[in-house]
Amino acid sequence: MRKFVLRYLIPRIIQYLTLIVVGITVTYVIPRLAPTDPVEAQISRMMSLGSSVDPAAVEAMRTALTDLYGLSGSPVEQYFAFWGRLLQGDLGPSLDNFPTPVSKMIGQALPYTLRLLIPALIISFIIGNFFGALSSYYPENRALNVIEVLGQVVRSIPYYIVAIVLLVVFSYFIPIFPSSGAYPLGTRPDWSSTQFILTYLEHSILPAATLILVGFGGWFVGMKSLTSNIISEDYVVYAETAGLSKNRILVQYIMRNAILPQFTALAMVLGTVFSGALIMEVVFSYPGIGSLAIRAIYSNDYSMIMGITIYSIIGVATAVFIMDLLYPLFDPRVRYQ
Amino acid sequence: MLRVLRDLLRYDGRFRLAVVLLSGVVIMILLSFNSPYDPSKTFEVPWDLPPSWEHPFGTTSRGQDLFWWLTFAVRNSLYLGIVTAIISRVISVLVGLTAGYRGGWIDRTLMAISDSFVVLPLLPILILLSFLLRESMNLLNLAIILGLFGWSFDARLIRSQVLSLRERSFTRTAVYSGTSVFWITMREHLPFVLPIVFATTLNNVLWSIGMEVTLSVLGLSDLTTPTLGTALFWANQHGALVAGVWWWITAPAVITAILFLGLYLLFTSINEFIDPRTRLRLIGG
Amino acid sequence: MSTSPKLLDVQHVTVEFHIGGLLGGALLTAVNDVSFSLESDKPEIFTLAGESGSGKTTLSRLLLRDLEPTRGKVLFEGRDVSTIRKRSEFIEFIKKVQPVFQNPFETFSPLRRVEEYLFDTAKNLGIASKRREAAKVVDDALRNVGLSLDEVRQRYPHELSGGQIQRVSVARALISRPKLILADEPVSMVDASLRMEIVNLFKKLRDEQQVSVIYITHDLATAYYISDRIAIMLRGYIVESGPVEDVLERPAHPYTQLLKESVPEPAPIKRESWAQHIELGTTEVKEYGRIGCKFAGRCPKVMEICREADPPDVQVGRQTVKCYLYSEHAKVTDAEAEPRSRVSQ
Amino acid sequence: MTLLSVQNLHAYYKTEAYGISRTVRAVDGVSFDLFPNEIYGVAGESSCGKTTLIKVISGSIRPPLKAIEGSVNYDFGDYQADMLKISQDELRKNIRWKRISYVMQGSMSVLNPVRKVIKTFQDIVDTHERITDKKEFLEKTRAHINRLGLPTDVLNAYPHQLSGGMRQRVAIALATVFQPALIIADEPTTALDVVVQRGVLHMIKDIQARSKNTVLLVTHDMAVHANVADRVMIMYAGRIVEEAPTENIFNTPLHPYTQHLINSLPMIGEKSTKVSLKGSPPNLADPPAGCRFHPRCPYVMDECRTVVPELVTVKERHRVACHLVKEASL
Repeated sequence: MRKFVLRYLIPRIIQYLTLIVVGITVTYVIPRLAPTDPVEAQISRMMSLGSSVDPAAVEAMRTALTDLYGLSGSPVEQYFAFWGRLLQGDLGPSLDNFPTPVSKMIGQALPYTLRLLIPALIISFIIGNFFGALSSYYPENRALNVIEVLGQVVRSIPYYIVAIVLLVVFSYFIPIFPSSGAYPLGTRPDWSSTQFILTYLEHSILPAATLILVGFGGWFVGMKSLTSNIISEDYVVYAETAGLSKNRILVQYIMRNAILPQFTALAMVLGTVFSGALIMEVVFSYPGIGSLAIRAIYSNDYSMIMGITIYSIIGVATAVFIMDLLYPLFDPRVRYQ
Repeated sequence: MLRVLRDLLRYDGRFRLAVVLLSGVVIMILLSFNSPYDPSKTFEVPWDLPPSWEHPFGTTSRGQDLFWWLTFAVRNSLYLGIVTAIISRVISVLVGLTAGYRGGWIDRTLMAISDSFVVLPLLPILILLSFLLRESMNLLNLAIILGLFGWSFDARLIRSQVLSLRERSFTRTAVYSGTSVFWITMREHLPFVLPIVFATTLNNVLWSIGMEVTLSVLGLSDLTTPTLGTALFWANQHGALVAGVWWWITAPAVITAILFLGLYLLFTSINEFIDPRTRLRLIGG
Repeated sequence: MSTSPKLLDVQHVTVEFHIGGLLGGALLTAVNDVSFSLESDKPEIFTLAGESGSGKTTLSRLLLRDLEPTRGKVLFEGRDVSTIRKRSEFIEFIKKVQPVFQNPFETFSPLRRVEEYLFDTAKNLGIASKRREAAKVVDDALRNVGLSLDEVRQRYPHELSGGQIQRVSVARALISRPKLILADEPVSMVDASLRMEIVNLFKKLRDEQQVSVIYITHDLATAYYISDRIAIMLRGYIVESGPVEDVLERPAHPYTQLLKESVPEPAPIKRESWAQHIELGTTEVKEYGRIGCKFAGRCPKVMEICREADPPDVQVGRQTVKCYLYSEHAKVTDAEAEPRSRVSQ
Repeated sequence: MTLLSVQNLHAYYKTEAYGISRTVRAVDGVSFDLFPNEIYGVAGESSCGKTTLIKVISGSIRPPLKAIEGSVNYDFGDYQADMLKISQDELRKNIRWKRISYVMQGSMSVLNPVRKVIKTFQDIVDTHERITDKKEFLEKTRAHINRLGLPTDVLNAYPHQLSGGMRQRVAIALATVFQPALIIADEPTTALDVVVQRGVLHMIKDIQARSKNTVLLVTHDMAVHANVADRVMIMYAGRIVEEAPTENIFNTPLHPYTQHLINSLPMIGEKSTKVSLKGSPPNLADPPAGCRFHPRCPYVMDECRTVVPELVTVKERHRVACHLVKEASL
């Protein structure tokens, strides 16, 4: 146990903290790279939108912004002040929906994103890996070869294009799915009504399909190349020589070993998958973090964008950390060093 | 070199398809230098015309000929992809080789940073960055930014390859032949690292073009430059689908898909060809 | 008595590896207080023999300055090799000390032609500056091992047999006319029909060109065939050393005895004795951690004292043995333990 | 009774990449018989075709390897099979492991790294004799392991927790769970230290002595054959050059290649000069005509360069393929 803590846990905790420090530092540095005074640029941008804002509110915003950018004091002081506020969970008010705190709005949007992202991730991981292994074990199978080509094509194309294609095909040319939102406009979310949940699911099918499709391609290709190496490993050849059934070999010998690096890969692609989910939400006007982000971009809500960035970093880092901690459950070589 | 091309054409279906797809793309790029229309001008042709002989891809709601406009878009997107790939290749090769060679704390530090870049959700960070730099966000700057963010995974791959090469006997043979570190890298290791650099270049080009599309769609890039991304942005702005101008969305999406697929196939087939294992098989090992 | 410094003088070297993570982990002593030396005026073939995990490969890396000892010194012609820092000093060093590696198919990059390594060596070590001069040097070296430049020109490693590559590898090592060659299992991966030509080559180098060879192997038969002196290693220690005839014909250490018995003879005459049951040791890791003699766990003549402290080096005839059986101390304990040992016999 | 009869077997590797096709004639006209209750040694250098031969006789032919001609017939008493014609299903049901088992080259890595050793036993036993009573299976396996001198706790270990020698012994235990008529052992001790090698070979000998089955022992190490095998076959460049009882092979070798293999081996206590053969083993994609050994043979004659020598029986159970011998006996 002590060995496990020292050799496995501590390096991972260090990596976790590094990740957060690097990410947060990047977000801290970025505004300082802007050639103009970000506060004034921000305010003039908001004014130019033409909304009549009363001077007191502008002043309040200016203070909030200066605070948010952490522009008082020397850079070092600013950096620590920035961290100080972060650790208190204070990301400031939204500029667009002043003064609702950014955290609260993100908190409301996050469940939509997660309810889509997590099942899609799990489903694509399972079927992608399954078919990937299958296709390298049965290289002659026609159907699997067709799936492989599809997987390769989808994998190489950006999320946005895949989403647009699905949208055009399935809600424009063949209108069988709703084209936008998580529920019809004007409905209020009511989680006790079966009716609502059904429409919610209906609205979620296309967005989820996009995520699953792209993810599927990635896992398929990755698994295929992993298994094609494992198939020639001695223990697989041995199991075949020993007459074990193909199914047992495929599951217990090939997949069981190939899946381990895929778990590691899962942690590594979380950030990318999350980014993909944001894009998909934009295409389908799905009310999650992605939609929050695009609204913030259009309305110049800087603090919201900052908040989303920071939350994303911490969220992804934590998810990766948790997956790292779970990894030894699957790999006895790490468990018993 | 010609023989290699001939062999690839003759024996690799993927390569043939890639050549066909990419020829189309190359022709478009060449045509852009001869365009009858200036892509920055609007309302030069009647708007919202469906595809016809005169306007192969139709015209947009902004009165632009979509085909000729897209020739510029493809050129610019590819330019962005290549610049990004070059910048990030330089960083990843430097970081990968250094970390792999020097080992110790340098390796640990570099890898901790690079792992962080691998895992971080890039899109929100890029949104933040583009948001703040929107005024000065031209194509080159975007390429530089993407380059600065796109090196990490490949650095990791290169490092692990160098680590294993360093342990192989022929590296030691070179050391005791008095060969300097520089020449060991160039002569002993580069032939093994090159396929990785090559394969990752593709991924990086595709990734950066995709990122540009994403950022443009969000309205975060220089919207006056024609790219595959800004094509989609303007189409969205004008509600192309709702208005029935479906070709405005379809054409850039299809061209993007062709470009991506073509590059992907090209690189996988060449990559298999330059893989040391294939080379060994060919020289009869 | 020679006044010039010894060619190689290994003084009480110990190499410890830290295995495990940043903070925890264990210390593994791969080489433990090893000393031996080679004279500069008397070329010889000195064998370091041992099984996997005996520390012989670590020791060879140490001698090649590939590793630094945790304690102790390696002196080459009187100079502590760990003080070699500058590149020019390193070049001077490898002009005199050259390695030959185990796996012929790994010695040269599969993607380069083998002759390139020979030309590189000639140029980098300042033997020849122009390509044409170098060609002469390279050809000479290759002829020295029974090949010629024409035979290997434009060849990739896989186009040559293991025996040929291994000879090219020796030729490369000979280009700078070194005084010492370190050959790490040079024939273990070479086919039997080609093995002896390489082994004989080392003999020829010693006899005709005054090159000393440190031959690292697990194969006692070839060791007996070519070497002058041998040191048997077990878990980081040299447990027995001396002239090869003495050590292998009349092994004194129980471990050497077991090793020698276990080597199957290429003749069906000793089938019965070879087939006698033997005790296989516990796992390797356990033997490394053992206090006292590392062989105590499977030694048929083990005594109390063996499990308590490292045995001393004792001179038995012409060989040096690290074993309590031959020490003064043992005679006392032996006397005490006599009844029991008699029973066990 | 003959357990296995191989007649005139040719097995080639055919590969094609980017228009370059190659045929490697790895086994080229091999005939021999295996009998019950013997340890039959196969010796030869790397790429002499011994591994290919094993693949064919164990029924593991898959592209690019192809059996071109010849026959491989088994007679297990209660069951006969032609290895070149048998279906995969039948092979799996009737032959694999129950009648022929295999100790692979590099057996260190034949165990699935993420499964405990007992699970591998379970997989194999369950495949051939459905396990109905888990407890009975466990007891039988423990008894089997103990009979072979292995500690019971290896069953609950993961492969990486065992030493190389222990893994090799586990592989042998796995190969003998069903008392097969034939055990094929391909270089079973190549990567092992001499002391461990000795232990592992003892184990193989013990098993054979107890169950009176046949062991096909393939190794390049002549010293191992001298101490373990009953009969030895020497292969060179895809063909058999000599086959005889171990005593004869070592005491009166007839083929120049065999003579060289034995005489060139150094021994402790004997310091006479040993030499290597000139040249290298031929490339099997383009083997020399006539006797394949002729470019390296010290006694080469004109005939050797053109005529392939036949494998003839010269003494009881002693066969050799050499023009020299044929002439001597005429």
